[in-house]
Amino acid sequence: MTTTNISPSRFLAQDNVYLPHIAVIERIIEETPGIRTLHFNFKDKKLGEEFTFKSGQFGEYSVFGIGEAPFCISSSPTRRDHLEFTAQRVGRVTNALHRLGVGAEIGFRGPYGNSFPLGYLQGKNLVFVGGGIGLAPLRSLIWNVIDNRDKYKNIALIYGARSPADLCFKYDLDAWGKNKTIKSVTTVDRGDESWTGKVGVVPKILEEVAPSAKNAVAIVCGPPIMIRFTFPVLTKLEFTPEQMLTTLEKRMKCGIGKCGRCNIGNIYVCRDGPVFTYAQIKSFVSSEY
Amino acid sequence: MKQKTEWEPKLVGFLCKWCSYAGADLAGTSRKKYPANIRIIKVPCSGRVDPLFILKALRLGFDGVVVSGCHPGECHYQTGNYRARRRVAITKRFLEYLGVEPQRIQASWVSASEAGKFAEVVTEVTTGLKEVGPNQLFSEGRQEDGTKTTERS
Amino acid sequence: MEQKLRSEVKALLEQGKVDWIIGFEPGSLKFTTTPLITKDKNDAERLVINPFIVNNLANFLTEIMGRVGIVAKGCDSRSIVSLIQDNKVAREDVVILGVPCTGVIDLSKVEKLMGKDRDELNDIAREGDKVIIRVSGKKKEFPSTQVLFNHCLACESPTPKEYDILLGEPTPPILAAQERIEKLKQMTPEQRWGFWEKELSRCIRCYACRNVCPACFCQRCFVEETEPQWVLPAPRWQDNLIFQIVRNIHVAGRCTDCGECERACPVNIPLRSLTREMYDIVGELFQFKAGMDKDALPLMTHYEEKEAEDFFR
Amino acid sequence: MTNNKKVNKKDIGKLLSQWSQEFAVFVPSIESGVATMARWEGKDTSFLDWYRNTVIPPKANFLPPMEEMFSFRKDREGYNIELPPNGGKQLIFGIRPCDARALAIIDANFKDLYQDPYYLPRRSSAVLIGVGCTNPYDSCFCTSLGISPAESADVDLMLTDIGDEFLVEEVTDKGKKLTAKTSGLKEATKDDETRAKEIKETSYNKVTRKINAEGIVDKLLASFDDQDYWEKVAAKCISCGICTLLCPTCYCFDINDELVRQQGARFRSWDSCAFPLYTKMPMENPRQEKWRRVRQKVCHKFGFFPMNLNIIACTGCGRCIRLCPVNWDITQVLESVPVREAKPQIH
Repeated sequence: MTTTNISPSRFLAQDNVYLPHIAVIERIIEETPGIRTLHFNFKDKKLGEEFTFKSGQFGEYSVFGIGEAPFCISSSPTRRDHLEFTAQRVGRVTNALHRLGVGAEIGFRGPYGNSFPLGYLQGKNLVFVGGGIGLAPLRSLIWNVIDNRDKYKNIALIYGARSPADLCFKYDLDAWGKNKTIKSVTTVDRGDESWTGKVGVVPKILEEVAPSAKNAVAIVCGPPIMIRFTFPVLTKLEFTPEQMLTTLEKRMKCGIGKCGRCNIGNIYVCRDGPVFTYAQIKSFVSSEY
Repeated sequence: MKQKTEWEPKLVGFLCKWCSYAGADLAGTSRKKYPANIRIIKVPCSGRVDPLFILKALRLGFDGVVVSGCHPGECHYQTGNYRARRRVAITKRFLEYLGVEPQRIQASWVSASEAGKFAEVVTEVTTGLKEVGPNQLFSEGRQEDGTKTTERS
Repeated sequence: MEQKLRSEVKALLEQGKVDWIIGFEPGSLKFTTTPLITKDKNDAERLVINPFIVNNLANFLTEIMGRVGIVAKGCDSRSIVSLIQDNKVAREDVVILGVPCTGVIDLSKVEKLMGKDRDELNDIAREGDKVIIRVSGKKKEFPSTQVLFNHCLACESPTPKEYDILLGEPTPPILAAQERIEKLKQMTPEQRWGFWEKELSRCIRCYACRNVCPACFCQRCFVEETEPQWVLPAPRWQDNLIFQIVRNIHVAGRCTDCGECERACPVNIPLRSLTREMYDIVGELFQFKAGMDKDALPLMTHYEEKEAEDFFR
Repeated sequence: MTNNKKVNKKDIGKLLSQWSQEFAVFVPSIESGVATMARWEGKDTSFLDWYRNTVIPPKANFLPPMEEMFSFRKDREGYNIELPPNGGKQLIFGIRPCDARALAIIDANFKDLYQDPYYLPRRSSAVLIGVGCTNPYDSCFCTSLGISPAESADVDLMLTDIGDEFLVEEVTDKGKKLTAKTSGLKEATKDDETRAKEIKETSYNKVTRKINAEGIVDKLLASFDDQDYWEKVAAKCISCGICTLLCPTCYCFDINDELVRQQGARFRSWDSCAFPLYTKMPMENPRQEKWRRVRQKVCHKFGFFPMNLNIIACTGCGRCIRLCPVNWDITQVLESVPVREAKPQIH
């Protein structure tokens, strides 16, 4: 199994790979006080129709005059009336993104990187493990899977955030909760008066839910600390390193393996990732991860 | 220099909210006349003014910078203005050494009741800046003889 | 001096009086030394003192945990004192091995005088106030003032004022004139600004000047701030110049004029013409000399009621 | 008769003048005390006497310290993006074999998977004229990396100092085309070639600093997790960017925007893995500690880069040793890598 099915992004209307396409913000959803999802479409309609991407891929988004930052495309390629990405307010570019309103123009380059290996996932039981904003890349895949439901076996989702207010994509969680073909568990580290769901950190709840490793793949995405505690739990549940997938986050500028900063071992996360198996991650250079 | 008559200097003022800012406010409400060339940034204390602010203002093309705080002994935080004084002193001297005209940086003590003094300071600085001309320190296009031709908008 | 240093260092490590030693060992190129940072008492034998001990080792103090024995020339000891003033280093955590300094040889001056690169010379030796250079069988003599670093010529305290062990007899200062700064001061303001514009346009923003500087110890430098972004983190002369100006203002009262910034600069920017002027301004306005008195309050946290007010309105 | 040409040293100026008609000609120059490849002013060829190598590597001609990627302007219709004008064709005269190889190494990065639209056109339109290095520095170790100081396959024409003349070898078709339209070249004799061969050998032997590049990839990977070793190696490093920014093979860059009154530009500029900010993310930084950054620098050049592109990203030019403020010496570091059983190589 390999996830590094990389080939250059073909969505390059210009010869210059660094030139962004102009995109227009169409809708903004405030997920939590510091996280928002932006819906956008390309300004050039024809370009928008030509655009293709896969779940797990990312783009470089520009706020002109402020800079560029990478975010995964958080919508599913099966739902293409617009594209979505989700940004947490943590730095210069994301602060600027949080100041934008509907109608604002941003730049987009991409899609970049590899993607979730759909071929490998088909016919398997899928266990999604997400934390906080880490649901964004999973969500693209989850909708993708739901829209091709018959190709996959059982689906489980264990998603958590620090508090009920920090849960992202509540509208999706609602929809998946009602979907009889998915087992969806939502948890928070600390609840409040109105919270009736589970309380506990994601790895702990994962251990409780204890999905079977048989013919299964776990797809994990969340803050680094959650990922580090989740892999041992999965191992305990007898998932092999090849059965665990995650997306890595590194600082990126160019998005195409040139500028150097997302290098770990002999891979560039932007170009060869961001989706890796735990087996791959362990093999890079362990102390770098 | 024919532009001189048309050109109005732009300056930025970092004013302590406990004194000079109120002084500027009073100058406005009491209709004291002073040139409309100053953009005011309220700071919690003149001690908040990092010399970096002064450089950034000059980099953005402002022609002059005013730093104004409470009179010695009257700082709301006891010592902020004394510290500001040391900072502005070395900044001004150092920038002069580098070739920045001294008129571009002015420090003053203006209390909340000194609307008149605030107006005077702004007037004086504006007059001084009109003498030295626009700030072209950071603009491109230096001639062989060291003078600059490009005008900053 | 070297023998005394080695035995003192060995003793310090053996007796557990220090955890670390920072000193100089021979470098990998001709006429160079390199910092030696070690815990191993056997490394004492590698320590050297010669006219090429260029680095200001005080720079390493802030990143080493534990008690440190440090080899310090006059300028280095002032930087250490300055760090003590700023509470960056505790006096009791450092054992200062003071080197009475007669000046350090500036190889770029030697190269200019000889018209040859350093690796083409056979020998450079200091003999009293002369420097003797041997190349292809020939011997040339220069007064040491022609080949020492400019900052050594201006050094006020070549012998450390603050030390625990002094490794030799005190040496007198040389105190030669600051020609470069005088020349700059004779220019018009416009010419001066033009001078710095030209010089800083070569800057590649390697930050060696900042990183060799013991006085530059901020956790995060203002040039690296992104909210707001004060300067563009790219080598454009305007931003380079603001970086240098503000860096100098930020280290005012801590800069001891050790000249490391200028020495480290790979593109030959005369940075000491900035640091020295700031040093002089601070001296003139506040009668303050960095790193001279460990009990003095840091310049910028302190004030006198009446001072430096002539330009205030 | 031979295939090679030669030119009298006195006539180099004439050649450069001819080439200036078609190219922007760059030669080694000293600007404010710093040796760099600068525009030839049209007279002086004295650099032939003093020049050993430049401080600023010739990569700066193709990957400048800072360049505008594009500018943008906002009007009522929205943002408009504009590319900067293309630069002219460059001719670099006097490039050393180490630096020419370094460009080939950077090419590999900028060609890999995606084509870099700024660097590559500059490279493909440029002509490189190498001049053999007959007086290498004591910091040079090019011969350990398969480079000979006076021979190069990475230039278009290669010149060798044979006394009053240079032997001119046509290395590429581009070089051949250039000599074909250049007047003032003479046919070289067998004697000239013999002389050049001797010079090349002597020059080769003048490089005394050595590293053992054999098996270095495995050696580094095996010691990758040896924190004690890397901490020791990194102890005196001050995390400045000299060794990387002025490395002829380092290509890492940063991208930044600037906006003033609705108009702005995106710039790219040299960046360095020595800087903590290089990898800093809002919440964490994988290479906050100095030893991790030093390890990255060494392992990227001598491990990861060759794993991907089959060539060590170092040409032994010695700049990093010569210019380092603390004399951090890569050759000593590579010598001291502990010998361990290699971990299985992974891809």
